[in-house]
Amino acid sequence: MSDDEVKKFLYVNRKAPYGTIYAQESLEVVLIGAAFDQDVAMAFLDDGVFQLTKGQDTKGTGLKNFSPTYRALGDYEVTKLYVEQESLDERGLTLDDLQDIQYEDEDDDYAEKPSIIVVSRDQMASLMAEQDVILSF
Amino acid sequence: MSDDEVKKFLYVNRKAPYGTIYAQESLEVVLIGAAFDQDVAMAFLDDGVFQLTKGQDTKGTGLKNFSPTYRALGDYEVTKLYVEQESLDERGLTLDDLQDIQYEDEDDDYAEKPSIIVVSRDQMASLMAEQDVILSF
Amino acid sequence: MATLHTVNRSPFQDQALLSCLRHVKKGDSVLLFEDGVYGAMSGTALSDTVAELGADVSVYALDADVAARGIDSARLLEGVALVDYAGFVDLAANTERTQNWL
Amino acid sequence: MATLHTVNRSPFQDQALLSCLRHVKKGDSVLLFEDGVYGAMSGTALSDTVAELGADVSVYALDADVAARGIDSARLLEGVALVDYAGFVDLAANTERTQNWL
Amino acid sequence: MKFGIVVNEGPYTHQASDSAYNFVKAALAKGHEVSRVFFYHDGVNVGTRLTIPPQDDRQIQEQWSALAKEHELDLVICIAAAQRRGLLDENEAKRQGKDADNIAEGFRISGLGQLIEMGIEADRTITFGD
Amino acid sequence: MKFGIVVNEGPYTHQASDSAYNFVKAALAKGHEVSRVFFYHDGVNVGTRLTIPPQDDRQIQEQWSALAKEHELDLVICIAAAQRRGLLDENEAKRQGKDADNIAEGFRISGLGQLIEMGIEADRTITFGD
Repeated sequence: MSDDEVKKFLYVNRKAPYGTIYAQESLEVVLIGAAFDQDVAMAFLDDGVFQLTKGQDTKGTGLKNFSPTYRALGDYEVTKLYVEQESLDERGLTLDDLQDIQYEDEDDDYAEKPSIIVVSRDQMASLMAEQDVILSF
Repeated sequence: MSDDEVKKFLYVNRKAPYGTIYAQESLEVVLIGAAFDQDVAMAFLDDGVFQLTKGQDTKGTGLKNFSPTYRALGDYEVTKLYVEQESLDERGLTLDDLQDIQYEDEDDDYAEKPSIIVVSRDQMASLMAEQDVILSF
Repeated sequence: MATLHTVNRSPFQDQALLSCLRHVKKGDSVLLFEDGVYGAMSGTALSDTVAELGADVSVYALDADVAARGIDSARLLEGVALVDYAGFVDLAANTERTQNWL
Repeated sequence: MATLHTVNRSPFQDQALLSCLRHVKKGDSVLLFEDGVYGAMSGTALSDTVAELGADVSVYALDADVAARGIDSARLLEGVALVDYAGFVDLAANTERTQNWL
Repeated sequence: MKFGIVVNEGPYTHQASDSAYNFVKAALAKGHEVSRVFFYHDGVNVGTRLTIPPQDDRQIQEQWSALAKEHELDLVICIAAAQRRGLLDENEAKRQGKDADNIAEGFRISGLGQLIEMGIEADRTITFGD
Repeated sequence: MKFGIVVNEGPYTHQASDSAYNFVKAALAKGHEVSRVFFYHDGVNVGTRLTIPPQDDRQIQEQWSALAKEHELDLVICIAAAQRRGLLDENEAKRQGKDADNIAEGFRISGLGQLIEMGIEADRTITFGD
C-alpha cells in the first residue's frame, strides 16, 4: 500500500462506559484520528453497545458524562457507527434505547442521516475482515 | 469484638496468576499478615485455583515465578488453603495437578500435613459466611 | 450474621456476578454498582439466571451508577431496590461483613 | 486476506475468547497468550465450545505463557499448535491484519 | 461504626477510586469513622500530585487530599506496591537515589502491615477494585 | 515488515507491557522494523523512571529504555493519557507549574496523532492490553 492511499481504520468498542475509561479514551482517539482523512468506522459490540444508550446522567457519580460526544461525531466526519444486533438483543436493548446520532451528508444536500447502522454478527465479522487497521478498546 | 480477640481473616483468590499481578500481591499481603497472629485462611476459587498448579515455569515470559512461595506458607503458619472442587472441575483439574503444599503440625509432633483442603461450593460459601474480614484479590 | 456482597463488573463480560450469586447465603444482600448495575436489568439474556440465583437474597443497585448508564428504573428486575451511597453505607453497617467480588 | 486474532484473558473469567471465536472467518488464525492460554486446555467446561467455534480457524498458544502457567502440552486441545514469540511475529506478518480482543 | 477502606485500582482508568471516595464521604456524613484508606495494587497511583486532569473533569487526587485534610483521614499508600509503580515520597526518593518524588499532600507511604492492622481495628473492611 | 505497537496497560499489574516487549524483541531479531511503540491508557505508566521493583524481578522500564537505545526505537507516551495519570517530562512540568517530572530516558511525550500516524505508516498494528 502506498503512503498516499487511504487506509480503513476500525475502532472496536467492546466495553461498557464509566466503570473503566476505555470507552472515553477510545472517543479521544477517534476525534484526533478524524483529522487524518482516513476511512474511519466504529464498531460497537458486546458491552460496547452500552456506550450509546440514551439518558446517561453521571452527576451522582462525579464522573464526566461523555455521551454527548457521540452525537458530535458527525461534525468530525465520523459517520459510520456499526452496532451489533446480537449484542443489543443479549442486553435487552433496541435501537430506541440508543441515542439518535445523525450526520449531514454533504453529497446529498446536507440531508440529516442516521450514523448508527445495526448489523448482524456475521456482517460485523465481515466488516472486521475488510479493515487495514483495527484499534481495540 | 474486643481488640484482644483474634479475628478470622479470609484471603479470597479468584484470579489466574501472571496475566495480572493480583495473585502475587495477594501472597505478599498474606505473608505480612502472618505476623499479626490472627486466624488466617486462604480461599481459591474460580480462576484462583490456577495459582496453585504444579510445574509453573516463567523463564520464557521474563516474569518472576512466585509459585514456590505457596509451599513456604506453612513456615508462616498459613496452613489452611481452601480450594473449591467445582472450580477445579470446570477447569479440568484435580488435586494431582496442584502443588503438594504441606505444613508441620506443632501440636502433633511436627507431623507433615497437607495444607490444601478441597471443599464443595456450598462449603466454600459457608466458610466465607464465618469470617470477620474478607480481603479479595 | 448476614453478608453484604458487592459486584462492580458487567455480568455480560465477567463471571463475578454469577460466582457471587452461587456463594450467597439466604438472607444476604447483594449490591450491584459501577458496571455491575447491568446485572440488575430485566429483559436481558442473563435476567432469568440472576433472578433465579438471587431469589433468596436482597438485591440492590446503586442509583448513581444506574443513572450514569442511562438505565431507566422501570427496566430493573423485579425486587431490585435502588440505594444511594448513604444506603450503601447502611448496608455495610447493618450486615456483619462485606465481601467484594472483584 | 486472513486475520490474526489475539486473546489474552482467561475464558473462564472473561467473554473475550467466545466473542472472538464468534467473529472469526474461515482460515483466520487465533493466538492465545497470557491468561488466554487457559482457553487452549482440553478437558475443561469450555473445551467443547472452543473446539467447535474454532473448527474453521488455526488455533495457536504461546509456549512461554503455557509453560508459565504449568500447563503440560499434552493437556492442550487437539490441533492447537505451540508458537514462541518469533512465531507470534510470523503469524502477525503472514496475516493481513491483527485484531486484539481485549 | 469504624470503616476500613481498600482501593485497588488507579485513578480515571477504573471507577474504583471514585466509588471509594463517594462511599467515604457518605460514611462520614452519617457520623461513621473511617479509620484508614489503604491504597494497594494500582490504587497507589491515586496518590501522585503530578496529574493534570482535563479542567472539566473531577480532580481525583485533590478530592482525596481535601477530604483527608477536612476529616483527618489516614491515606496510606502501600510501599511495596508503590515501588513497583513509581510512587515515592521525599525520604524514599533520597534513600533510593531517585531525583524526584511525586506523592501528594495528605497521603503517606507505609507497609502492608497497615492493611492488616486496619482489618483488625475496623468494624467493616470494604474493598474497591476491579 | 514495519510493525506499530500499542501498549494499553501499566507495568507489573498487567502482563501487557511484558508481552509487548517480548514481541518487539522477537520482531527486531527477525529483521523487522518497529516503527513506534505507543503507550496509551495506563500504558503510559510504563515510562516513569521512579519505579524501584524488587531486585529479583525484571526491571520493565529499564528494559524498554535499553531496547530503545539499542534499536533507536520511538517510544511515545500519549500526553492526554499521561496528564490524567501523572506522567510528565521536564517541559510539561514547567509549563504546568509542577515541581517534579518522572519520565524515563528513551520515552517521549506526544499527542494521539502519533498513534494514528503509526497506524497509517505501519504494515501491521498490534495492541497489547487487557
